[in-house]
Amino acid sequence: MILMLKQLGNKRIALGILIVCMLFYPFSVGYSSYFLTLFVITCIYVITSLSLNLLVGYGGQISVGQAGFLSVGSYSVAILSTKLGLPFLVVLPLAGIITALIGLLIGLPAVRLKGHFLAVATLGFGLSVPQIALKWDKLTGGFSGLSVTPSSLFASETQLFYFFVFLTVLIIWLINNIVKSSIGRAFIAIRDSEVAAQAIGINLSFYKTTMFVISSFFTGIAGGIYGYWVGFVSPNDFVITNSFLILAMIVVGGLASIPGSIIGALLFSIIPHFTDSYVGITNIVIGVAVVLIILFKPKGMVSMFNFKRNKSEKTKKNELLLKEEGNRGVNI
Amino acid sequence: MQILMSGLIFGCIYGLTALGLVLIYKTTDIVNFAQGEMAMVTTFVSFVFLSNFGFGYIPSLLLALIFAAIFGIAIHQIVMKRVQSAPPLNQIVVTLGLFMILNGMAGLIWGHKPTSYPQAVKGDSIKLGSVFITPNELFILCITFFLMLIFFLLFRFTRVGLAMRASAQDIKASQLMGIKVTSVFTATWAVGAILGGVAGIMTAPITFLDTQMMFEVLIMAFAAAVIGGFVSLPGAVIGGLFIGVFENLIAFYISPEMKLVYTFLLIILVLYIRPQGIFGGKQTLKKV
Amino acid sequence: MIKNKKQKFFTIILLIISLFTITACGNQSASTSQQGKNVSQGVTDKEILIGHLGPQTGPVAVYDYFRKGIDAYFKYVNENGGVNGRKLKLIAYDDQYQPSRTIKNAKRIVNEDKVFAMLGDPCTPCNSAARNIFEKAGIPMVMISSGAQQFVNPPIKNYFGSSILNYRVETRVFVDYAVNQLHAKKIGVVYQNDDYGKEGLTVLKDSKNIELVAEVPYVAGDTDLSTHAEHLNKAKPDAIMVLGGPTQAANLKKELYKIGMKDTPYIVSSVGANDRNLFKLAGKDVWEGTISAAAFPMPDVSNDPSMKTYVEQFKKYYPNDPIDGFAQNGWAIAEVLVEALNRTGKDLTWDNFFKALNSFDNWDGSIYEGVTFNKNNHYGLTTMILTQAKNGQILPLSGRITFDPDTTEITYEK
Amino acid sequence: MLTFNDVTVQFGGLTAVDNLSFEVPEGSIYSIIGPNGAGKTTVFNCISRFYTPAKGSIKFCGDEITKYKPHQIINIGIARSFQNVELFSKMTVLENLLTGLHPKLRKNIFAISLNLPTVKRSEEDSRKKAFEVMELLKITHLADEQVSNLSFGFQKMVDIGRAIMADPKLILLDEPVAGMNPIETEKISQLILNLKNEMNYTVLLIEHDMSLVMKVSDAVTVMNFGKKISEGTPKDIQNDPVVIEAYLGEVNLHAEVK
Amino acid sequence: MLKLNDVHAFYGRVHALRGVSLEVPEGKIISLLGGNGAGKSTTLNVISRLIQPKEGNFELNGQSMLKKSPSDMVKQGVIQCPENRRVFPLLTVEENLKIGAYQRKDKNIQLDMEKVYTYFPRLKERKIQKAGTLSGGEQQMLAIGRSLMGKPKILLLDEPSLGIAPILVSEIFKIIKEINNEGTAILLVEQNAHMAMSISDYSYILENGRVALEGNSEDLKNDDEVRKLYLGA
Repeated sequence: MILMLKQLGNKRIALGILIVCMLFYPFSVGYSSYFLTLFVITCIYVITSLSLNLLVGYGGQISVGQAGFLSVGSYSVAILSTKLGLPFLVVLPLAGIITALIGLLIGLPAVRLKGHFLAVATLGFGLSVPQIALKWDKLTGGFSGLSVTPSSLFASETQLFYFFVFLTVLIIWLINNIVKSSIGRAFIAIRDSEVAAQAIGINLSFYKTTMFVISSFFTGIAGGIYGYWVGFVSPNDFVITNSFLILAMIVVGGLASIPGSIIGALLFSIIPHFTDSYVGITNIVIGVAVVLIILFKPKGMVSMFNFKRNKSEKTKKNELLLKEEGNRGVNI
Repeated sequence: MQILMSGLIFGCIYGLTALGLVLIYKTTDIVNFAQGEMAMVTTFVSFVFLSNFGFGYIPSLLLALIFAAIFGIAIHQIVMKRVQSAPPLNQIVVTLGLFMILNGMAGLIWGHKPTSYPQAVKGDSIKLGSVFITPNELFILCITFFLMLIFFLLFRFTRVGLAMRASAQDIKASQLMGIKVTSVFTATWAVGAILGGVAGIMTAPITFLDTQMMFEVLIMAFAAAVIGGFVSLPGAVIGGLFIGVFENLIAFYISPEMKLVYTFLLIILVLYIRPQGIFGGKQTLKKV
Repeated sequence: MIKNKKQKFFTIILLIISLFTITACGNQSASTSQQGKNVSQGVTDKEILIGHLGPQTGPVAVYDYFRKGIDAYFKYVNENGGVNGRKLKLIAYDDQYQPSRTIKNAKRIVNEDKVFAMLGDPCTPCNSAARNIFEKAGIPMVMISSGAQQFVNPPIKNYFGSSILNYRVETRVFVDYAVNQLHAKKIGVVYQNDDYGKEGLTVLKDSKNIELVAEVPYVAGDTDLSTHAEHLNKAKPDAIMVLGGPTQAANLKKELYKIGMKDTPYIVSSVGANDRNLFKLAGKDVWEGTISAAAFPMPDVSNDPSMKTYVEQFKKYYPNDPIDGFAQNGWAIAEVLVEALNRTGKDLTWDNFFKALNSFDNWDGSIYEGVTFNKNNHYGLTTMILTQAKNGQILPLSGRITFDPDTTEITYEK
Repeated sequence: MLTFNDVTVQFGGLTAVDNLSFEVPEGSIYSIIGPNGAGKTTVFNCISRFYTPAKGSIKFCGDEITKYKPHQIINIGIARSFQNVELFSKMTVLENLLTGLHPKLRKNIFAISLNLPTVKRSEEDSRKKAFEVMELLKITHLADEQVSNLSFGFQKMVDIGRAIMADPKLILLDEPVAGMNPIETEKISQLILNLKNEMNYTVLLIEHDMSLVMKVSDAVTVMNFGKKISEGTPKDIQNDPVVIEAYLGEVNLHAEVK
Repeated sequence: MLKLNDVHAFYGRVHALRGVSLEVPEGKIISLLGGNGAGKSTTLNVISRLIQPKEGNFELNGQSMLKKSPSDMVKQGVIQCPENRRVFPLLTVEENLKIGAYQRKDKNIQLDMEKVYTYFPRLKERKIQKAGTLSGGEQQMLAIGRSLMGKPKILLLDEPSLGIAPILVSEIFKIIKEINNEGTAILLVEQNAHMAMSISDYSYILENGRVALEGNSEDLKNDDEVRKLYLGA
């Protein structure tokens, strides 16, 4: 127990350092609008990849259309704030809820599908959202997009920045709680064995739908953050290649791992910073990174960080098992 | 009628690409998102033979297909071999990575301007009843069914086909029976790349030669493969035809902008009723 | 184990922090405007920084030819001594036609790289998204590569012109031509369901003297236009207008040709037609006779010395790339920019630069037919010609056609 | 307690279970034996509601269970283990056991995502419960091991442990000692007897290992081709010529071939 | 004929074999016993060349086999019938048998298939059925029959009695004996020590990746310690 507390304390210190760093980030980049934007877009991808990881990494339900939810979220914000004139604090949660409802609609048929079949169904969703946005111009402004009425709550970009960073940290914490809870265990149970999950009383269709709803809710919020930060949404914002990229983020970062999602999102949000000034190599660099990391770190980048722990634990484990076996020449 | 006909032609294109997808999936259990880009690269290579070296159509085609085979082998040996036993998601993402690399490289090498690509068979359109069709389109129809038949027979009746089916089901047991599984897989990638190449070369005169030429085709090919059950070669082609025709009907009678949306709605509907696709085997309940 | 878990956590946090610090430090050396001298940001004694955001990869990477054209002209100018002793430096980022990336890079190019002006950014939605940033910064936006109305009318202080013909003006000219010259009343239109098509479509819908008998949209990236051809075939229009890109224009004409609609006049907007490559894409016979508009004649039929320089120089810097298409626009807008820089002189401030731009009065020193700016006219390209595809060439079909933003009247030169 | 009444299960044209009737009395260990493909696991899958019988009724404590969905079966008090160990392989032993408590935990998503004290408390309680079960199975030292790293024997233990977690009335064990040697088998048989004697569970068992069946069972049903061919105490069964012919082969349990 | 000498092998990071030496002479049945995780299957996989040993020698007829591939071993007549049967579920019974003869190019394949059918008449009845629809016992027969199609000189059998009804177990062991009588050497890995010792000539008992005991099966069977630990008596 004491040990656990100690660990908790240390984690808190670590978290504290992280938060202090985030607080000082705007200073360290001289309030540069570009670096703030880079950070916020990273935050958006952190939230999105976490939500996708909840669905794919923990729940085992492949989704290749996550960017569709981002689009829905950002359009919700634009429509609610501009066309209906609702205030910020109402709009952002509503964007999550609207996206969650769409997630529910997708989740219902997806419950029956598995593997590639589910992948294609979600792919279709990801492809369709921009097309619908383009077509439904009365609501979405079609090709010319929609601007988002900025919130009067925040006096400056920096304030908005802090709020969004706070929101991201909050969402990471919420998702962390969910995956560590009985609901999170139910997701993993469904991923690992559907029959056993049912036998211990997990309602498959309910939990699969729940996964889609939770995942799309947070992604919708991320889309909302995008809408407010950029102030303008259009059908081209989140296309199918973004979905692919988000999928790559969680696999490259580490499936079923919260630090993994964060690392993956970070990596792929920052690569373009270094490559954009060279003509046409961004995608090649990202592709090469994806292939190399998966070839050499199949469990994702997160496995680089607990390499030591893995090794010591493994050897310990083997000794343990073999000792057991050795006891009486047989093992149990 | 004309709409049905052009739907069938596009359906063939989807079907051809889906054939390659299904072939690779059926044998190696990998969903190859880079299939379209591999096809695109092969098509560009054939165009290099055609225009830069000035070879004829047939020699260029053959050389390009040889290139495709080598290309497929290289991709398997360098990359895919190493993820053969990885989780499916890793495999999917690796092929997505390849997709990005191939697309980017092709853009750097050949630029982004659409270029015309010669048809396999030239000639003006013929009028059959109320339907116009060009000889090239007839050729595409024939080659699709021909390839489908060839590979179907290959799988069903030859020793190699048997080895492919066995390797797909149980790698270890196949090795123990003396099958060189890695070679079988390498060969599958080679053949898959060749099939992709044929699809690309058939597509190019219609969509023009361009780094993006296979993207939409690939997505529809996926849909076709899924409708066909993902393991059935005739299923892939029939799925392709089905989607091609459906897409055109939607485009004509409802709205050309929404054909993709409706097509995927239909697919979700089909899968909802038959989660294993139309030609997929019975869904086996896992034995517990 | 517990200790190790902690370590892991720390390592990750350290990584996150260091990554961001690296990113942040990477750009600390951005150039600062020189105090004391009378110049705006991005200008030093030796250099003028010019920015360009556009897709270099992805589905519409074909717009990268704008950048190539600009780049070629900049190199050419630099080789000949630059502008008033200053060399031009082009800073370009890839936005993959995605507004989210444009926004990020727009802030980067304005605040970190601190460019003097932006030149020729394509992509209407990206430009709309970034408009706030550029307007707020007041940075000169020269000849953006979008023909959408919102960037030129009403005039915005720092936005000057577009590199391609204004979609609405162009469509008005087409309507006039169809009604007056072709005596067409029934028009069938196939349009791309984005800014390319829909801006023009509003003009068609407002035109009183024509009847729209078919109105078929397609999605950018569509390759199968057989159903569109069927729709046109059923509607039997007197003339067909295509408001969209080249591949679809070619594909549609091929389909029409296949089902026997060979003789209906075929009018294609300038983005979809100003390229001799189309004869190859559609087929030589098929493309024959297509009518379009252009801001400049094609290189092979032009006697303009500027055009000759373009052909020569572009081939030198980009030997493998075709000279037709967007590279021409890129070259042309770079010419406009350099002319304006020259007219501004040594004291390169934004205000002076705007004044210099406003002194353009049907300037035809570039490969464009004419460029005009004044207080009320930020269109830039108000002069165009109609063209027709004949025998593998795209030939002028009319004299200069001029649009006057003040009176919104169009005058035709005989 | 559990009653099968004329149950028939069909797949396509194949009859997997044919007019089967039997009754498991409360507080007993009841075994089903029979050759491969005799339909034993199908019986389990009917109780788990993965299959639905074509005809007949299955009653548990007088309650018809065919009306329930698979995930509801645990709530009426039936838990099961699996022939090939269906554990959640990436979870630790502790987490696997915790999943067994799933039906009993509060699942308010808002409370969970905010990690409210009530959630923490119930989580703490369930961990306590899990450690009790591990104590019983003597696997406490493995609590934080990922189950995929465990040997098959331990995995079987965890599988059974997970079934116990929810405090069911009836536990279904599907070949708990398949692939184990005599010593391991002995341990498991002790455990099964414990379940009955000390914890008052009713056990329904499928097994090939006759030594286990003979040792622990109160009653045995023998199935062949989906039909019940014999029923009785282990002794009766062992001497039933029908059973010997169809299943045991020779009277000697370990038939020697020489 | 086949000889392992002080073989060490790793399974991932687990040191699975820690110096195994054993020998399979021509025409004999050798049994390899031990608990779960003792290294029995690993030993077979080393012989089938699916695992490369870290140290040690592995010889067939005096020639080192360390550089051969799995398919080479099949060519040499060393064929493994893997644990859990692992038939190809979507292939028919006949196709499964054909796969067994994959390496062979001679004309006698059909004859050998008939021979397998005489060993296992049930398989003949189910010739065109998909292997996945067979019962566990029938699948085991098919797995053995499939291995026989490769004309093995040494047959490696991994747990043929696993999860099979007692009556079938004795039937299968009878056939194993018969196969041996026709001259094929057999290396039998078994959990069911009693059964295995009854039909084998010589036995090795593995523990923790080492050979703990070896000897004539008859002697071991009567050894008190062995009886206590492995036979559950």
